[in-house]
Amino acid sequence: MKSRYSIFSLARNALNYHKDWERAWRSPAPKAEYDAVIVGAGGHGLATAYYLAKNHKMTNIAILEKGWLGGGNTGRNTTIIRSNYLQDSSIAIYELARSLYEGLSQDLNYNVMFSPRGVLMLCQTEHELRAFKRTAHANRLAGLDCRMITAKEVKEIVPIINDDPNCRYPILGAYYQPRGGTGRHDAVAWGYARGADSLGVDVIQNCEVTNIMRDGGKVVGLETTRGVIKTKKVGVVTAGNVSPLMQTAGIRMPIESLCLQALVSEPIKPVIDCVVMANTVHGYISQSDKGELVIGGGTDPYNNYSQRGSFPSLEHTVTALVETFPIISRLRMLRLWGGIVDMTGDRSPIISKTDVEGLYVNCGWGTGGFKAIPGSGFVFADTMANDRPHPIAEPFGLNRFAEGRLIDESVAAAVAH
Amino acid sequence: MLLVHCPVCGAEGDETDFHGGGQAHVRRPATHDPVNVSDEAQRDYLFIRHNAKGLHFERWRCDRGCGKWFHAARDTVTMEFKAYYGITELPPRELMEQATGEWAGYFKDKLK
Amino acid sequence: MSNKPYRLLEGGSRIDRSKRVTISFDGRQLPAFAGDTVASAVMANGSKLFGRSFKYHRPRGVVGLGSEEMNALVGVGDGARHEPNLRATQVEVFDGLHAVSQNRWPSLTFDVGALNSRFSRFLPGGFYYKTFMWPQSFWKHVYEPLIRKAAGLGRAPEGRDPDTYEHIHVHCDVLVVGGGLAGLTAAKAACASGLKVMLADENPELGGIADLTAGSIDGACVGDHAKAVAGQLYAAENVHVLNRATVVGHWHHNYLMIFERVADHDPALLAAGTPRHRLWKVRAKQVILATGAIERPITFANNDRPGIMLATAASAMVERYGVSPGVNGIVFTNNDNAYLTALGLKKVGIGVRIVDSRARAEGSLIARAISEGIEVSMGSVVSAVEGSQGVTAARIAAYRRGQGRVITERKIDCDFIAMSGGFNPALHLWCHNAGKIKFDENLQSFRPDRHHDAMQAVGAANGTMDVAATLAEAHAAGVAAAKAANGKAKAVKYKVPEVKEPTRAPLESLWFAPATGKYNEGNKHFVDFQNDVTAADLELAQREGYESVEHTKRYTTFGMATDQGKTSNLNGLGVLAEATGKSIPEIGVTTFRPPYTPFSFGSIAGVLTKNLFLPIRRTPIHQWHLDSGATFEPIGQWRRAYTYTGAGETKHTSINREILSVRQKVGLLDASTLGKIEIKGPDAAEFLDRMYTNTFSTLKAGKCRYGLMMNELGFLTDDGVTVRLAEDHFLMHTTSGGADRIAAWLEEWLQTEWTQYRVFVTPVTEQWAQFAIAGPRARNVLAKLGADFDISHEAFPHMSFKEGKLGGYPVRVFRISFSGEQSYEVATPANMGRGLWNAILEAGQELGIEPYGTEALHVLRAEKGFIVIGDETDGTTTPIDVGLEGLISKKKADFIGKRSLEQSFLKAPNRKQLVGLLTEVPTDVLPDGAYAVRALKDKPPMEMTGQVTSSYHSPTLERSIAMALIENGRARMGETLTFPIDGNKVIRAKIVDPVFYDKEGARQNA
Amino acid sequence: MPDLYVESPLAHRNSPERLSIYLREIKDRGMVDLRGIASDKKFMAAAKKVLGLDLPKTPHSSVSWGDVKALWLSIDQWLILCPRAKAAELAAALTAELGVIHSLAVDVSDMRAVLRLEGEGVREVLLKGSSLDLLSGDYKPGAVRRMHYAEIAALLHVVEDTVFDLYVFRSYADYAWEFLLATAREASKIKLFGKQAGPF
Repeated sequence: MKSRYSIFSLARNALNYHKDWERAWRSPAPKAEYDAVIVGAGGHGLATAYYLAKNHKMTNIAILEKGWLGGGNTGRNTTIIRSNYLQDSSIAIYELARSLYEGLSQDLNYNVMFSPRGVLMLCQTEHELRAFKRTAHANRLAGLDCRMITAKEVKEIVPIINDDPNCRYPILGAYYQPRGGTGRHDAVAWGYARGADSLGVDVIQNCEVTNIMRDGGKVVGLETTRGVIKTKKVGVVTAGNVSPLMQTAGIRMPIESLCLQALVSEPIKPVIDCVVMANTVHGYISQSDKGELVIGGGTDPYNNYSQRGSFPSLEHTVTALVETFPIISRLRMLRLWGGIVDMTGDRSPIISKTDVEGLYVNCGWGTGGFKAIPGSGFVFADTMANDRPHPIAEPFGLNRFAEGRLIDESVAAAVAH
Repeated sequence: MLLVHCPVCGAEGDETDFHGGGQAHVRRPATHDPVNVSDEAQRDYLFIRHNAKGLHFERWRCDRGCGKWFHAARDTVTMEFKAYYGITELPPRELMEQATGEWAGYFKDKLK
Repeated sequence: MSNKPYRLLEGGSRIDRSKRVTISFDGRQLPAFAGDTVASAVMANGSKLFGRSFKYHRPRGVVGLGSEEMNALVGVGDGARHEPNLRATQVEVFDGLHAVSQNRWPSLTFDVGALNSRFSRFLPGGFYYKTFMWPQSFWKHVYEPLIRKAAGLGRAPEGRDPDTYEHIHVHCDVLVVGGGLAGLTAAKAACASGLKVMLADENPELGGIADLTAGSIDGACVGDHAKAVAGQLYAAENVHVLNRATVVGHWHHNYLMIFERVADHDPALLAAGTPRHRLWKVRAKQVILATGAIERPITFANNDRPGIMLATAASAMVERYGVSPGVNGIVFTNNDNAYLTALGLKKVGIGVRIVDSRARAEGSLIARAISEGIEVSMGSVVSAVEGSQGVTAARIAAYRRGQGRVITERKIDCDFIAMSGGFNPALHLWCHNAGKIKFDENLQSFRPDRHHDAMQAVGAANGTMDVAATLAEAHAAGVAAAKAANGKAKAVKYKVPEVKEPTRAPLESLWFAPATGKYNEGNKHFVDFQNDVTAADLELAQREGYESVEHTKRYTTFGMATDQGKTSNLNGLGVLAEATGKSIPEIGVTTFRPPYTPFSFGSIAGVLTKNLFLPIRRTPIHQWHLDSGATFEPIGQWRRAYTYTGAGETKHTSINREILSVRQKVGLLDASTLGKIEIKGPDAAEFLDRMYTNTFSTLKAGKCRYGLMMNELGFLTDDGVTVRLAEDHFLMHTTSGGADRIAAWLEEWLQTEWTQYRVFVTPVTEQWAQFAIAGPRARNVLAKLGADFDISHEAFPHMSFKEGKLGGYPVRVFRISFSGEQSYEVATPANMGRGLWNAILEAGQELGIEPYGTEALHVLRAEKGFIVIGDETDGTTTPIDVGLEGLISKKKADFIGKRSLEQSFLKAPNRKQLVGLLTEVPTDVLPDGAYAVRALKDKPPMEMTGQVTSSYHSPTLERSIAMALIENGRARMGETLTFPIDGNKVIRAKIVDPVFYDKEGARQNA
Repeated sequence: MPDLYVESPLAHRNSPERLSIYLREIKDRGMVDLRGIASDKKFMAAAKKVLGLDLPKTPHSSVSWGDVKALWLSIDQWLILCPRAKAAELAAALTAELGVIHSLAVDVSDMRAVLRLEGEGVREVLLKGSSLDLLSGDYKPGAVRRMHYAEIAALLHVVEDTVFDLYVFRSYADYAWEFLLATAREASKIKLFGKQAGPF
């Protein structure tokens, strides 16, 4: 067990110029065999490993990462946490995740800086207003803390918003989830890694899986760049790189890998204290504790494995946000970056057993995976440990695509008449 | 900002003048046999994608130009376009030979 | 504050001493000259303190030469024109410029936040991950607000930006990035080919640091040579030169963006309406990167004190602005270049000595320094600095390479230190476009590796530091680029110039200059100045397991300041390499992401603000609607009249009035936005059979039919009425929002799947203005207008079509009804729309005609139980769900979406079905989107059984009505549902048939 | 027969001032959208019979005969320009002449607004909204290109070296007009390439 982090340990270590801090996680060599192996040390994978060890007492397990842990989409997103979805199955998993986030710093003894500063989803057309009213009704009955607020209340919460009723897309109101917010993305990965490691999980970086080994219909091990590892249970959690890997097990995925980008401004003193999402114009914004405006938009419209995107989608997002928050016109873009997101046909994730015994897959989080990390890891660990879908994971099975049982959250997008 | 070339009208322009139409050569089973389409075949048609890392084959439309659909071979890592070809055509032979993964399987019969 | 004269009596190539201007800094009026920067102007007035650092609020001064500056950040301008975080080294002064320092309270010299510095021992890299966790609620309520307040550098402007911005697209054969010696030479060589060449440079003047470069070219000093070449390029017809223009990013296929600061330096330009910034979007056939190199600071104890700056920056202060960085200074270096700085300082009478970490070095500059009497301490380092808001003294100690701590120090009084740890090629753009890089032992830095086929790097950007080699390399690159861009380009032979330049001794890396104590015991050796990341922080991150350089970076925030690691990145890698015993390439390199330097969001938006943000589509009647008090509803990009609220009315009453006028008299609706597509060809009918769920091949010419379209998933996407104009010719109507989408959808299927069909599809939406005349007196309006065709019910029944003239206007008339009343949709060519509209109103006046808007339309159709795609459907709704299975052909073998309807979930027994709802209390109007529950509980969660899709007060029925999608609803007629509404209200409503009015359809057939 | 009231898309706009180019609406242009198979000799012959010209087969080109002009839009689509009064008649004549030949001719004279841009800096002004290489040899008089302009679809026709017609769908006419007012301002005038003064 690791020594705990606290204000006291910080003070104690300060006296000694911080020489005695122990490693947050070990750097173990892979063993020849594990009871289970998670492929992909992003947030979802690390959370899965942590909960396998913590909830299901599976400690002879490893998590393999081809690069550095948390280096994929976990460290590249805009850190928004919310659970205000429309479909019951979506609400269930995102709300599980959100509620786990509330106590995650204490659970992991690592400050993930979950900041329930509130999430506002602007309504800028009558149609959008109707759609969010519907979501609010559904969410309220599902037990979520949420409400619709007026344009005036929006202005009070976000004073820098353009409240001109004659602008192109005037603010008609907003959906408000006060308990949504943001977290520190890297800390989530690091906290889970440290937590899993302290429970005995081998977190192995710079180890790429090149082949899923099968015997008949069963998983028997993994070929990696650091040798063969035997195991009968494999959880693949590799986001945008899931298709090529699953293909080695003969499974074709309903996934396309696209580039999603985000950007930050130079740091400024606080101007916006909650998360604002403007879906009609495709932009969302929050301000980090460092003072940077964190801005995200939509994906590029074609497959991309390069983590380097194109500019038009960001240009649209920035243009929309300049119109929505006019003071940002004279602020400057500091950095932009891209991630490879794994999109399914219905834009909802896959948490599933597969036709190969012992092979499980958790992917398809697309543009919104960060907010789901604790819930996703929790139910995927349960699914792997018990070899049956956790009730919350069940709707997200691969079989839904053959049954037409889609979980489409983009329904509010339909516009007609 | 990709630079895209339309093999139909010869226009060359920014990706915003074009429309990416996803994976090429997806077979619509009902067109060929409307009666006998299994749930799995329908799923494959609607959802399963090659999602190749590297050489990939796609549909594009000259959206703001001549309005015609065409095919393109593109590397999804470097973003280089390798070839453009007609919407009813197969890719140039050397690209079919270079294809890997699921694409290699798809082109195997076509190369015969 | 010092009274020493920091402005030298002579010199300053950039300033015009005849033009005096006054600026203010933190409210203090300062004299300056035209050509100064805020940095030089403030320093000329004897101040070195510019701002406070991010975490510890340590006092900071100017470090750099230009865009790499990370410390001297200022806010410029007032109110809505305020711009925070500008690099003082880049801001050109003008009379009346207001600048303020940042991140300090209450003042720059006395900053309360500097307390953080006292406690810095408790705030190592990543400290916040280890604390602030208890109690759980404190992060949101206590800790985070404190942290947020402390962070953030400058403040945002107030109010809407009054200035303008714009974009421009340009294609060129060769784009040269950087107008230093290398860029100028390459551009000149490319220019000679006659091709289109662009040269972009981020500074006000071309030349880069040619003016600070030793040696001569064909007898002229390097600076003069550069000036001459620049003059030739300005004069060339085929070259476009951009000054104050930073290439911020390099994307796929040689797409680059240039951020031009057009008017920031001159308020007169802004006042005249010149765009403040212009964003150039350049597609270049070939790119030559001559982006130069950025000098490295040296990591030594308290190396962040104001007065410690890069050697080249010190030279520039003297040479360009005639400003002395101090009276008595130290040049601390590991390479020969800084000797030039020392010589320049000496020349203007500034006291200087050199501290060189190399044990031995021989070069002509070193020899000259010694011969001019400058004291040179080889094998030495600056081991500590004294002073807090400035430098008062330095300690110098003997040093051998790799030494961990120094033993004896001697104190030297000085008031500034010029440092040079070598140069890093500016690889940013190279890497943006996926260029590979490699570590170069001579430079002790990364440099470009494999050449991308359409991109070359030259000069210092390529690690070429000598003048002669730079000239040759840049010329060759210019010629090669021209040749590659156009095979017919003329090649220019290289005339080898006569170059004189100093011989140089090799640089020796110095990643960390030791102090007496070990660096993790209290000394602050800053690696990233702005973010206050020290060598000890980096080492701690390694020890704690954050081994990947990306982990170290994120854990400590090194390289993440507003300079994005320009000066800190490699030094950090060097410190990590020494701490771990690995080589720098083994440590790795962090990724360079656009932009090269920050650029304004305003420039990204360009002119697309306010009225131009996104287009609004106007119908031919738009102006009339405006003049008639309409409020508008956005439908896609269209604006449609929502209701016409007159004097003494509310929206609610005007909507009711409009509805009743249609039900009782006659109403007029602008339906011009409806999509219209002409479809013609021998296979047109069969094609439509594939696109619609129902059959169109059986439709008779002159007749109309309502059709449903699904996507391939089996979900409804559009609906509308299609007319058969002739055997092979149809006119399809789509929803307003669906017009473009459906036209593209039809084309796609024709071109990619059913290529054998001979069908042409021509969208004609905007050719026509189209109006619905609806109500029991509709036919009377037509009669009054005068039609040249038979309008009797018998000759022109419901769902039929006529073409002819109405009131003299050429029209197509469709007898179709979305209101359930007798109704004619009349289309006339758009330019005549306004004329016909007026004629109809005039003709209908005595019949009581009133225009009605989209809300009345929606209520009218809801009374009739007609669906609206997007209201009753949400992208997961099938035709069966909404009770339209009658419109799904049983006979057709194949149509879009047919097969998916067979999937088990789409046939599942408990799907939601469209029903009508009548509330128990007739005045209760169910809220849109309200959910019914299976069983009412005290509090959520409650299981839901369906939701309201449309809900209105019906003035016709004088009660509320609603449509809803309810699980298995059609089998539950008569059942009462419970809708718990926000605020503990519960509304109960009975399930009924969704057609509330005129179930037999007598009215539309009248 | 009463007088018919006719109103062009930009009839309510005044002639703009302080622009670096000359901008106005062309109100009297008739337009017919013609679809047909270019390789179908019967189609080409019938079209020629009515229009008096060979429909251009070269992409992005145009051909004139008298007061009729044919703009190439796609391999199976042309926009026929003619005096407005003649358009309906021309569309009807084409339909009649083409008969059973697979084709579609529609009078679309009211579907688009036509903006005339004239002046030395016209290409630079257009480049503020278009990513086409308008300075290249591809855009000589006669050239035709459909394009993404500002935030809308547009059709560009090079009439003379410094005279361009910009066709936009009618509902977007105001947007295009306002975009031009913003980008063609005298104060934002720019000249690409050519001799330049120094930076000051």
